[in-house]
Amino acid sequence: MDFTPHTPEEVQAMLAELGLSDLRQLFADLPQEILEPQLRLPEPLGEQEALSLLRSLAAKNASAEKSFLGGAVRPHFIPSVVPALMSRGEFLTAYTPYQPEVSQGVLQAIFEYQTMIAELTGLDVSNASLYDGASALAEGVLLALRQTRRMAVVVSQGVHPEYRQVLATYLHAVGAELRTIELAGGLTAPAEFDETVGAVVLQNPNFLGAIENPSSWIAAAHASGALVVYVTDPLSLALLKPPGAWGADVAVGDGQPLGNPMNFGGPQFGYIAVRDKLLRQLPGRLVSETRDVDGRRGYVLALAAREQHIRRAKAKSNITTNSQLSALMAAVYLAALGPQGLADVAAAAVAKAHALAAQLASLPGLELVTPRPFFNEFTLRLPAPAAVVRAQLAKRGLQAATPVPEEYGDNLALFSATERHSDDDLRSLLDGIKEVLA
Amino acid sequence: MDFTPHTPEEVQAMLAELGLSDLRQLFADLPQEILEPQLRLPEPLGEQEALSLLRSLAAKNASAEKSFLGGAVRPHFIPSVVPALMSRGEFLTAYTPYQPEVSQGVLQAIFEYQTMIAELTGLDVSNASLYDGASALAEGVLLALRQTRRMAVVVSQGVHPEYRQVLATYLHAVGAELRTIELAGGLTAPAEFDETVGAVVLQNPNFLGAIENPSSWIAAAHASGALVVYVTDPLSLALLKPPGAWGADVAVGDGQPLGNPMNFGGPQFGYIAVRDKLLRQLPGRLVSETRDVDGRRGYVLALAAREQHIRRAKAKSNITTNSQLSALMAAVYLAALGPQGLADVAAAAVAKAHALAAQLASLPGLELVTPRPFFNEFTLRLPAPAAVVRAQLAKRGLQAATPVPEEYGDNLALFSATERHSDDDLRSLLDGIKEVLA
Amino acid sequence: MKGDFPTLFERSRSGRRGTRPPSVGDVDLAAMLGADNMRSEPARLPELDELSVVRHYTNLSRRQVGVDTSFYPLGSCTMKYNPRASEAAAALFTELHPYQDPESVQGALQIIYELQEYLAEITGMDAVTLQPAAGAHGELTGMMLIRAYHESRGEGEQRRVVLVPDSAHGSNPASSMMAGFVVREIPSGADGEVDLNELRAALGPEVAAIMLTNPNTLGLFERKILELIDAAHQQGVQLYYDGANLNAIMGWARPGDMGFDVIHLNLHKTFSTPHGGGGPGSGPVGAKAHLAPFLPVPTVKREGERYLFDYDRPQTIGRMRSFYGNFGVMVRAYTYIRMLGAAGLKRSSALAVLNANYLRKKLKDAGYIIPHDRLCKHEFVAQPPAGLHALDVAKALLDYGYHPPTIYFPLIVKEALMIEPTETESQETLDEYVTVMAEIARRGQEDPDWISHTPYSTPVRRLDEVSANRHPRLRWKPEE
Amino acid sequence: MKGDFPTLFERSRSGRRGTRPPSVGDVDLAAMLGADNMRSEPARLPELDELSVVRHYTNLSRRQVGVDTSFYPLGSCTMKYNPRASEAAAALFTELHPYQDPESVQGALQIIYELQEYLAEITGMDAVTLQPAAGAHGELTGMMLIRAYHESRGEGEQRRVVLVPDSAHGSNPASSMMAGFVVREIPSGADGEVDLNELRAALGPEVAAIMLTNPNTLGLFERKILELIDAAHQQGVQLYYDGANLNAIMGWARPGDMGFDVIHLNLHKTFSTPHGGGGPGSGPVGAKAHLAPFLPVPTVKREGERYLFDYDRPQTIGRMRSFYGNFGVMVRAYTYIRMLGAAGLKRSSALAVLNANYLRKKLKDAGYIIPHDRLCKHEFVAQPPAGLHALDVAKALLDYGYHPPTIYFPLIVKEALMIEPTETESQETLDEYVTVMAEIARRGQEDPDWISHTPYSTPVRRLDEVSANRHPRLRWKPEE
Ligand SMILES: Cc1ncc(COP(=O)(O)O)c(C=O)c1O
Ligand SMILES: Cc1ncc(COP(=O)(O)O)c(C=O)c1O
Repeated sequence: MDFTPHTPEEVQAMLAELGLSDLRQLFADLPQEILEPQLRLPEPLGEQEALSLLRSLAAKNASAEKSFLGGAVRPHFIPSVVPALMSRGEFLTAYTPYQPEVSQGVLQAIFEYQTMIAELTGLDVSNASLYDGASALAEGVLLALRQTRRMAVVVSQGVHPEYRQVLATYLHAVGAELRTIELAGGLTAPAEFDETVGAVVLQNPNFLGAIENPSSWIAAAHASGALVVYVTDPLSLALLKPPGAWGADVAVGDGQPLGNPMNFGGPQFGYIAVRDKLLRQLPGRLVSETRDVDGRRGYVLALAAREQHIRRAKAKSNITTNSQLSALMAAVYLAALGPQGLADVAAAAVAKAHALAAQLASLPGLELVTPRPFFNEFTLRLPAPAAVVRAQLAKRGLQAATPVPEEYGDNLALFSATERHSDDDLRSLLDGIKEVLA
Repeated sequence: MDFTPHTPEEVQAMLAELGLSDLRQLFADLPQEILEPQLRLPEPLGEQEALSLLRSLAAKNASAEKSFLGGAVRPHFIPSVVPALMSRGEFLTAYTPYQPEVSQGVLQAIFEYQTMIAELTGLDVSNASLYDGASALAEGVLLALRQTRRMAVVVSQGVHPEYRQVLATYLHAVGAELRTIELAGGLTAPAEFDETVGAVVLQNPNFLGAIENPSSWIAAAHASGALVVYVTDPLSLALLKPPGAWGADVAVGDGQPLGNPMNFGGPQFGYIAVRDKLLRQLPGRLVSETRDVDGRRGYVLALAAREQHIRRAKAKSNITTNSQLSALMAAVYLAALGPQGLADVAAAAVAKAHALAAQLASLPGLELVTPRPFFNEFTLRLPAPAAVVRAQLAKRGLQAATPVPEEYGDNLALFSATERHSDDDLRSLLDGIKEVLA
Repeated sequence: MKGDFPTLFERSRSGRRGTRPPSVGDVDLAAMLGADNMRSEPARLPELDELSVVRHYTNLSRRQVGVDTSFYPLGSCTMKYNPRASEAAAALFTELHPYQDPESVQGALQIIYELQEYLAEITGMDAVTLQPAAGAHGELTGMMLIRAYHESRGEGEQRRVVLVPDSAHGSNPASSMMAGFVVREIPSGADGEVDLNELRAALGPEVAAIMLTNPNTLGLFERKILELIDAAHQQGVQLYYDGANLNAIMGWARPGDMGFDVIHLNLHKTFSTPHGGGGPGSGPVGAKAHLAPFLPVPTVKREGERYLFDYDRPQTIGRMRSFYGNFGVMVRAYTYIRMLGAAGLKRSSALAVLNANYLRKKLKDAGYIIPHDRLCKHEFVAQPPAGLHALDVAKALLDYGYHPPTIYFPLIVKEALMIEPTETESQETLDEYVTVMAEIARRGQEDPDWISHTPYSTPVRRLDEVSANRHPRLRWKPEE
Repeated sequence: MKGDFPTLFERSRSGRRGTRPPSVGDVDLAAMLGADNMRSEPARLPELDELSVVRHYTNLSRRQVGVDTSFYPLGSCTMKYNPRASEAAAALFTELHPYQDPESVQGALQIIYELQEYLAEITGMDAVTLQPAAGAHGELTGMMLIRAYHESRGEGEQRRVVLVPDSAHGSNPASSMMAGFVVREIPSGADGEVDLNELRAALGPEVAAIMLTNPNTLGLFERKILELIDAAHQQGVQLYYDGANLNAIMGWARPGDMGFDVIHLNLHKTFSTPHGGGGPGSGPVGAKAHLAPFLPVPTVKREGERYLFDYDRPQTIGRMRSFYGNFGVMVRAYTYIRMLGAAGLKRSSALAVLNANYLRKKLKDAGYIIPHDRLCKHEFVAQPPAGLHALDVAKALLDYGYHPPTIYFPLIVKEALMIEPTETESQETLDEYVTVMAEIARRGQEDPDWISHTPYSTPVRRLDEVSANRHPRLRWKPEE
């Protein structure tokens, strides 16, 4: 099946209007030697058959809704209002709001999102979203390099390894240098920065879960004229001191924990917020409040001169399509919870994670590697490779023990808990791990 | 939790406006002896806990999405557009469209629904919906009695037994007499009607699945001055001659097969359609096209003088709330499929049911009781009580073999198939039954 | 630039297809179904592509308001917020067939069983059926219970009269009639409550029942309710409670404790399931022990860990509906009750009453007339200031983005505006509404022409209902 | 009666609560987190009840149009119908964690694997990565592949220039820049196609790649494409295909067969996943075998019955995104491809092209100028009749309920109206649109004042973009 409305008669009538008689004639200007390849694709399916196929594929996956996996994506509870509102066709099927008069819905929602991200991060301005946390980090660093006109970057090993990989890819392309500072005892080691360094990057809580004290890094970075790019889980900002308050210049991270499903890692969205002085360097879309000719308040895309469609090869980024709907889901989520609700979610996650850590670390052969204090994730050393343990747990219907790359040590695994876990869930994991390690 | 917005301060301020200081004072005019009972209900749950509870209850049910059960409810495939559109808050959370200027959405959708039901049944007018097929039958019969001013009803045993039970309950209340004519060889036996009979009721295809030839009944009914109430599955009308064409006066039935989930038997909706001359007797809501003061087309509730809120004890029915959203789901379903799509669904159901009947009837000990031709349901005699077979099949994850009441014979079971069944599904049932009967 | 909004039929094009069911290949339908039984021409359903269907209904919905779009203080209808959590819950139970083996639907039966119990507890009744599909259906069921009860005592022929206050909802007399009774109206007193003397005078051996709602449709609690019920019971008269107004008193008082013998509830009002543009709802009926034998079958009972259908009620009135009622609506109400618990229900009623009284006070200050100006419950009736009509006030409200109150009901108050704000509306919503009501009153009095032509900004303006009733066009037909 | 629409922050009331997470009881957060690490005051998020949230976003959506509400012929964006079936499919895969044991996500990996294969087949490429999150991200990835390829041949330092036609989308030069290249623009010829002589002249050992889209942004198929690519390849130059316009040629021609070395696709355009108000999308990249070693890791491979992540690509450019890309978007595109099959894709492109040519012809008849009036593909560029501005035509269309075309792009046509009707629009929609365009042209020429003040009927009218750029207000702040 396809979704075209045309009846055979209509096709003929429309062709006739063009003086044609056959759809093939519409492709007469294509080189004949490459025309009409036979595509080898499976036979078409009606909706019913397609959805049964997809259901059978879905049945080949185990749900991770109770997973203890972590690393920038986690199974938080999503209030029912979030998908109900975001599935409205007007939000789902609109394009980028280039025509503001008929796009106030999306525009105002972005404006409100920008405000919430600024509030959470304690910084001045947020854009409308980026792809994910990793590409947001890369954009944040490029921004800092543009601003400082320097070409070296220092990153703490505490930053998510996949984020650092993405950063390395982006930096290699523009010929910038990336230096990594290893963790010491699970925390970012003190460092000094020379005047080639334009951006200094740390993550807090770091990849192993530990809460860092970023003051000295930030002071050192600023002393050398570098800007600080601060990677953080936005949910942690319900309780923890925000990047702006620590003195960071740029905050980035992945928004999944805010009302977005895990989606096997995508879509989700990257957020970025900066101090006012960096506004003109900020990549991506921005919405500003303004007035219409009748004096009514309204919203428009603003400062487009930074963007690719105006500035082309001199744009601040190539980003066009971003992750708008995912970001709006976060806005609805934040609106539904409010500050107290968000703090409650974070507190529940912290409490469950701490309870889980205490229980797991008490098992023989397991060692808590993350120094305290930690937030809602922590790292354990296992008596066996984490991937093996994870696979064994998965056979028991338990999704846990994210393998931590070897650069951090042997047999390390990341665990996390959220407000979605009951005490029974924690117990099941404990029993499962005992069994697997027995 | 509850869904009230009031902060404690607001409650106090609002009370103060009334000269009060405590919510209890709002109930000062209630008899003190019954005030503030302690309700023993489970502790309140947040949304997350409530939904996990409901999920755990849902897990205690087996899905019937591939069921072969029948009897006015069946697992048809519902195109994704139907729930997507019907879940829009404006449709979901509106009341009866008493204010037409802001209710054109629901009003026009009803007008279109009325038109589609009239088309399907081959009759002149449909109302906006009734509760279900059974109560629609009762209303249809009461209508016929009002019109004919007679007090006896003849019903074929081919009418769904639960429908006949509901009819009996309604008729008992108004003191009308109900006579039942037994099936002969699975078909409605010929009958003559005396002049006390105001309504004659048959179902086609009948409860055992057989397609009846209603001509002689209808002729006999009309000869005696009775009106014919014709019960039918609306999906069958995609292929079969409609009640209007056979000469029936009133058509009723359950709309579930048209785009409504099975919902464990409710909600669904009852439809009713009549000839023009019966319009003023028709129960329930009606929408008419009209014009606004600027000459624009619009829709309003019409002929409300038949209804309870105007006519009170002389109303044509007490119905107030009906099954509007379920009826609109049917309208969206019909719009999404169109006449050809609907005919394809019906043809697929027929073909699958006939294939299934052939396969099952070939098993030793199973006998096809429904005479041919039949539509998408048929009745088999089993070598054991149907409830036992059904339970045994259910243990194997197969939902089939609806027990047919003893009045129709011993060990009878109703089977049905729909376009949703694959050949594999049919095979599983065949294997399951073989096992169970072995 | 508003024009006529095309119907599906006008959007139809011959041969156009939407979603396609699985093809069945070559089947000889005439052979399977009998050629004479077949339809001679297809039903003239609209022929549309999928995008047209989506656009049609999306845009229709944009010509519609609901609780989700606006304040909707429609008296007697309890238009409160319908939680999306309840929708999510209901979606978990759609694929169940009513004739499944009961062992395969234990979760569903548990919900039915527990909801029966919760509703009995909330209302103070002994037994509950969830079978009725809506409030009026519940009324009919309840009145049949009373009928069966009197019949069982040999008084069936004698007790044919039902007393109904003149303030009652139309479905009350209509249901009584359908249950085979004769209706007699009882006038309300000057205080808006049932006149106890009139009622006493009307009681007698021919009276089967009294139907009441309490608080009544004026939003007033019938203060003499205990006395009234006592007087009726002494005469062998049964008391029916119309639960449409239960949102006023959950956790504060129970109809059962007042002495009512049978009640219905509207799950789509009090228990916050959505109204869906007019349905489906659910109208459970609760009965005291002496009426329980007559309840429709089946109900659900519990034996140990298992839940079973209970058909064992030899005196049953029979069946009121196929299967077990509107199960999907029950799931929503069940979810709602589990979320709120006793405390949440009680608080909801208190705040519904607070909102109504606050609005009553503020509207009075704004110049509206409150014919019964005392403590109300979840709703109250107001009248527009001198010279204005309820209809015009209602239409003017549309231009300000509000759904109007119920108008011209109850019938005993002229120009009635029946206002039920519900507990899910905030103080500032009420304040803004009062500001608009005040402006409408002022402007309407200054400029009668303006108000009599409102609304101006809606998708259509005032519609010709007279011609719709004289020459109804109840289905689309192609232009001749 | 339109007023300002309040923000969430203005609707907020201190202490108001919406949905409540499970309570954790007494926990000493300061002890667990370190008092110095804690936030000193809560983030000033709005405090709202749930109904207010629902109403806010419901009403915001009613101030928004989309494909679901109206014809949306936005050139270069392929605003076709987004099937609801694909949404239903995606909802089946939301609860998967990217770090799950691969054995527990075999269904998801199968989808990734098969989608890689389908896209390779549709485009004629050898290997596909689904990692990029959008078209521009795909461009960056693709250009990095080219960079890595030249580096691997020791030409990395030398080949720094990318040639981009002046009609190209802005993301093309921007992506080249981010991939470390220098961009040189190639002028289009009078016929709207790349000027082959200019291009030949621009080729040389410093040129790394040419980025093209074909059909180009004028909707014209580059007829000399084989010659052009041949010339470039002879100079060691790589050819990049911007797949934003693939909806024109699915099943009719493959970029791989034309000779392109690397391409990106926009699943949210060609494969009909919704745009979501600006994203998320998905921008898979396909490469010929010589570029495959450089693709980002991981991709998914198949071994017997099992699907595995493939990290074995030692020359990889690295990672472009965390995890595996926008999987939810992939599921939608996969569902779409499975529903349409080869025949459906081919028919869709043919009808997209038919619709565009029909509209081109009709708009010309209606007085619009078609600067390149020949057979177009899925879109074309028009200009308003003399004296009218593209912007004014766009704004006037809003009053008639249409979303305007893309305007002022491509930059090489003055007053460009770039119109892409897509295949899911019907003949009568196109006819009605032409009628309106004709009326706008006539009325606009007669009454310049009218058109320059359009729109009149939208929730807000023309907005002050100048002040928004001079004094941007990018977040809500309480009134001082
Ligand atoms: C007071 C009263 N009683 C009974 C009913 C009937 O309930 P339902 O609409 O659910 O049939 C209503 C609702 O309209 C009502 O307001
Ligand atoms: C021609 C062209 N190329 C590239 C892009 C960029 O794609 P995306 O928006 O998915 O990043 C677009 C879309 O805006 C486009 O139209």
